[in-house]
Amino acid sequence: MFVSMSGYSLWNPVIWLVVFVIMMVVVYLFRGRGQEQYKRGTEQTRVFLSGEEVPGPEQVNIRAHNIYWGFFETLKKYYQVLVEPHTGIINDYVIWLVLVTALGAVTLFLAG
Amino acid sequence: MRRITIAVSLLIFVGLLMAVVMTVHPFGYPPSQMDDYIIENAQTETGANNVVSAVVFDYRGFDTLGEATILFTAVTGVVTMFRRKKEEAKSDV
Amino acid sequence: MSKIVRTVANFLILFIFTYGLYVIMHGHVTPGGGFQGGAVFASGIALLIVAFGAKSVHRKLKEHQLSVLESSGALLFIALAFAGITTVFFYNALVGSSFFGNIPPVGANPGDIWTGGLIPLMNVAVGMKVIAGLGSILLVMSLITSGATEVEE
Amino acid sequence: MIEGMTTYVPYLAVALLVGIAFYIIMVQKNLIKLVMGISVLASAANLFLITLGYRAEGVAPIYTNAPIDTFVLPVPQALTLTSIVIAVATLALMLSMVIRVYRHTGSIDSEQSRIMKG
Amino acid sequence: MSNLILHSPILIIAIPLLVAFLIPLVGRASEKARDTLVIAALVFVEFLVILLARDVFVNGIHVYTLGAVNATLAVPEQFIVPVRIILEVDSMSIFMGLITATISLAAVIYSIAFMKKETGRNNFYTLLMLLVVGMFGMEFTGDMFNLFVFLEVASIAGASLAAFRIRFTDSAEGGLKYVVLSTIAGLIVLFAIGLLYAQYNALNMAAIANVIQYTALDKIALILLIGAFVLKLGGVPLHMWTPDTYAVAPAGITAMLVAASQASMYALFRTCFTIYGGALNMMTVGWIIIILGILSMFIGVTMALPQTDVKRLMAYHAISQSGYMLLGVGVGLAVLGNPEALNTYGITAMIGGIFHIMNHALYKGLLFLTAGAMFYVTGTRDLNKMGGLAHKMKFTTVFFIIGALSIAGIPPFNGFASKILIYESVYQFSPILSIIAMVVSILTLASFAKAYNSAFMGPELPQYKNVREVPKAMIAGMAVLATVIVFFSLCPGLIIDWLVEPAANALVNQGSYINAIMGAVVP
Repeated sequence: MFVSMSGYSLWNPVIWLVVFVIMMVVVYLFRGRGQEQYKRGTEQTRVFLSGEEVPGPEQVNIRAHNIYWGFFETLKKYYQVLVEPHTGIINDYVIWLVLVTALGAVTLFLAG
Repeated sequence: MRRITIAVSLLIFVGLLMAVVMTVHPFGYPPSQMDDYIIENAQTETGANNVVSAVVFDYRGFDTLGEATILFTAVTGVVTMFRRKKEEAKSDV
Repeated sequence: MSKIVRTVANFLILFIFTYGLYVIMHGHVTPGGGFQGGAVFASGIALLIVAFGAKSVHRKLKEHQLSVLESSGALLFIALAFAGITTVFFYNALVGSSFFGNIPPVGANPGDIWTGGLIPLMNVAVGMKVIAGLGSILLVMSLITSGATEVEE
Repeated sequence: MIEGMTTYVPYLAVALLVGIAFYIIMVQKNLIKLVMGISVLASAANLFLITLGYRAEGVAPIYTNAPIDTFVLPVPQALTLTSIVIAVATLALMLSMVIRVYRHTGSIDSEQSRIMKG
Repeated sequence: MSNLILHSPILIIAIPLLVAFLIPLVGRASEKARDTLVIAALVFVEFLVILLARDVFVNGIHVYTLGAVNATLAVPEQFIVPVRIILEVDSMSIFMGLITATISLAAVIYSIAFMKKETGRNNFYTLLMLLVVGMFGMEFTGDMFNLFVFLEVASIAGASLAAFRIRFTDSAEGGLKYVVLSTIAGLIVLFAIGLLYAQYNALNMAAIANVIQYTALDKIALILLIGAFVLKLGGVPLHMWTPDTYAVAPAGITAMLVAASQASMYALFRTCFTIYGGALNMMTVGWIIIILGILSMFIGVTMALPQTDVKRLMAYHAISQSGYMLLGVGVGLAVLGNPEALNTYGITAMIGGIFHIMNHALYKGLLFLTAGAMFYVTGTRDLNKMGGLAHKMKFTTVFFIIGALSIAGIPPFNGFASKILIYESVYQFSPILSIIAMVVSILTLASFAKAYNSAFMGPELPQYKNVREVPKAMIAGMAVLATVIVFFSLCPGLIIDWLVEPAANALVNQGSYINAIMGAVVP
């Protein structure tokens, strides 16, 4: 009921969950051996920015277009090639449709 | 580039289509086993003289229901496109 | 439109509507049927809109009336389809019965209106539906293109 | 070949109509013309269906005073009726959406009225 | 009860249709009555689908001949081909039917609250029921032209619903793109049907599959059908309408549009396997579908990464996930010719792909509903403007996490259960495809980490100080899908044995589908 056999291995979520719970317990035991004198809501938890006052939530919040900046910077060329066909014009969508159909027909007639 | 793509794809598409429709049965001599059955039995099974009506409403009546549904859908959609909007929603973009 | 057009439209509209209803009613005997007759009838509505303008037609004919007519036609159609559910959906239960149930002589015959079982009734239902549907499409489109910003549902 | 051409003229006309329709749809930036191209494509489909059902020297498949063996095929006529109504319905919906696009963006050019891309 | 089971295929299609015709009359009287009617109808349909599924899995293919003297009389006496429209429900059809029923129910429960602010709700529910009708008709019919008719029903209803919120400037554009491309695809399908009818003078799928010869006309018809259905299911490079349409549609409708695109995918598989499966060399067609699937996976996910509109991001992920299904089933199609390869890994790949259809419908539906919840409270789809929503929206956050982990293929969720089948079986077919699939899965996780971080994490933003959790009905709609996802995650073996494996076998086993119709013929 739980097991799903693929080609040469099996996947059983129950075993995975059991292992996961055991790992969580182990992690919790390690965590229990941490620092005792940590207190919430005292000086320890406040952000210290070398004396400057901490900026407000608007500045702290990370905007979506800043995430993975390096990734897009590295793949700039790929993305230029990729975004260029996405023109958003209906005519181009139909051109793609006819092109793919024609190429598929040619492939089917050549390869049988 | 765009022009070339259009020309090439359209030429291949229409050329293949023209080449292939030449292999359809000659115009005026269709294969007709299913239609012959309908022509022979439409009167006795549905009692309608008009065989096309018999096909539309009896043999393929479900298509006609779907067709009426499509007309209903389109009318609803057209009325939906031009229904009134809320006042406070007017400014929303 | 000019006075001539209005007069001719007033004169023609009766024949157009009558012919549309005739085509709907005789769909199972002669060429035609619910869709064709409904289209003829709706062309009469189009003539009215062209001759008298969308707004004056709209004063007499509201969309919600048409939508009620369309829904009732659709309901009648699907109810007729459900009529044969005791055997099979869309089963033509009326053939051989006393209501539209005559079976014409096989082969060429002059034709009989009292035949066809459910088919004439379905023609009527579809005719109602097509009249209302095309009529409301024409009305809404002409209203919108003649300056109205919105129509009530 | 020539009589072959004449026997296949309706099919070739269908293929030509399809080509014209797709050319209109692919090239015309005006949305109204694009919708016109789609209706040309629908006409091509209807012509194709009704062509398939023709029988040489055929008459309408109605029993009223007509010999049975000369009937054309009834099923393609029913299919054509259905597809005509479908074409009308989609045409109305597309035109109303074009009007709505024009109301919002002030243009019926498929490139200038475009908001979403990428 | 037996009568109910006998008539259930048509009742599943006809009851939502009846309700759709009733809504304009009922809605005028009372809103509450209309909502109750819609919910009750869909619950009853769900019950009927489950009933029919039990019957199909026990007794085999369910044939329903419309208008005949006897429902099981597919072919008239003393005749050789079927003349009437036949609904033929096998395991694959009922599998898709279960997906459609579940997603529609959840979407309707959600929309009851989500659409409160909109005008013209009568039309909304009418179109919604018609969309349900179109999907069910596509999945249950055994007739080519009837498939086209219901494809058009689904397309028109879906387009009207996508453009429903006319107060936004971009809604009409999304709807227009959808209806234009769907109409073109539908007309192409009509051409293909005409080509098949011209040769064999038959419209029934089984009758065509019985006599098909794979001539040049059949090849053209096949490629036309493939192009049209790939356009409808949003596979690269025909995917570009998908983000535009999914982004503007109301959230519940977007979830249902995903199910509608999967109905088109079902039509594609039905065409390739059931109608053309007899043709010996499906290798080429299988490779065409595999290549389309790989392109969909990779380009879809790489286009999803830079998106900042949350619904466009999810739409691109819908494209990339449908690539997995095309890949899995395409491998099965490519090896359809040689039985030992089919038995070693082909059938496993198909099971993975078909299981992924159901998983994708569930978690992508859930994700779109959560995106709608974000839009409901913030009034924007732009991830740049969101942030810190987790402080106020506990339930939505949990549902989003469930959906995101599931779509990224993280154990123990159901997305992983179907993806591992695809990975391991495709690896035996060709390792590079499997590796691409794993890379795509990693990029999916990255993309959803971005969406989660920028929408829910971070400090509480001042403009969202007075944000509350979304209404109960929306939470209920999301909870339905989340519960099903958790259940699927816990016992994938059960689902595979009960639902998925019969569906895969039904696709592969073309002869049984034909025999269900033509078996009674005495030549």
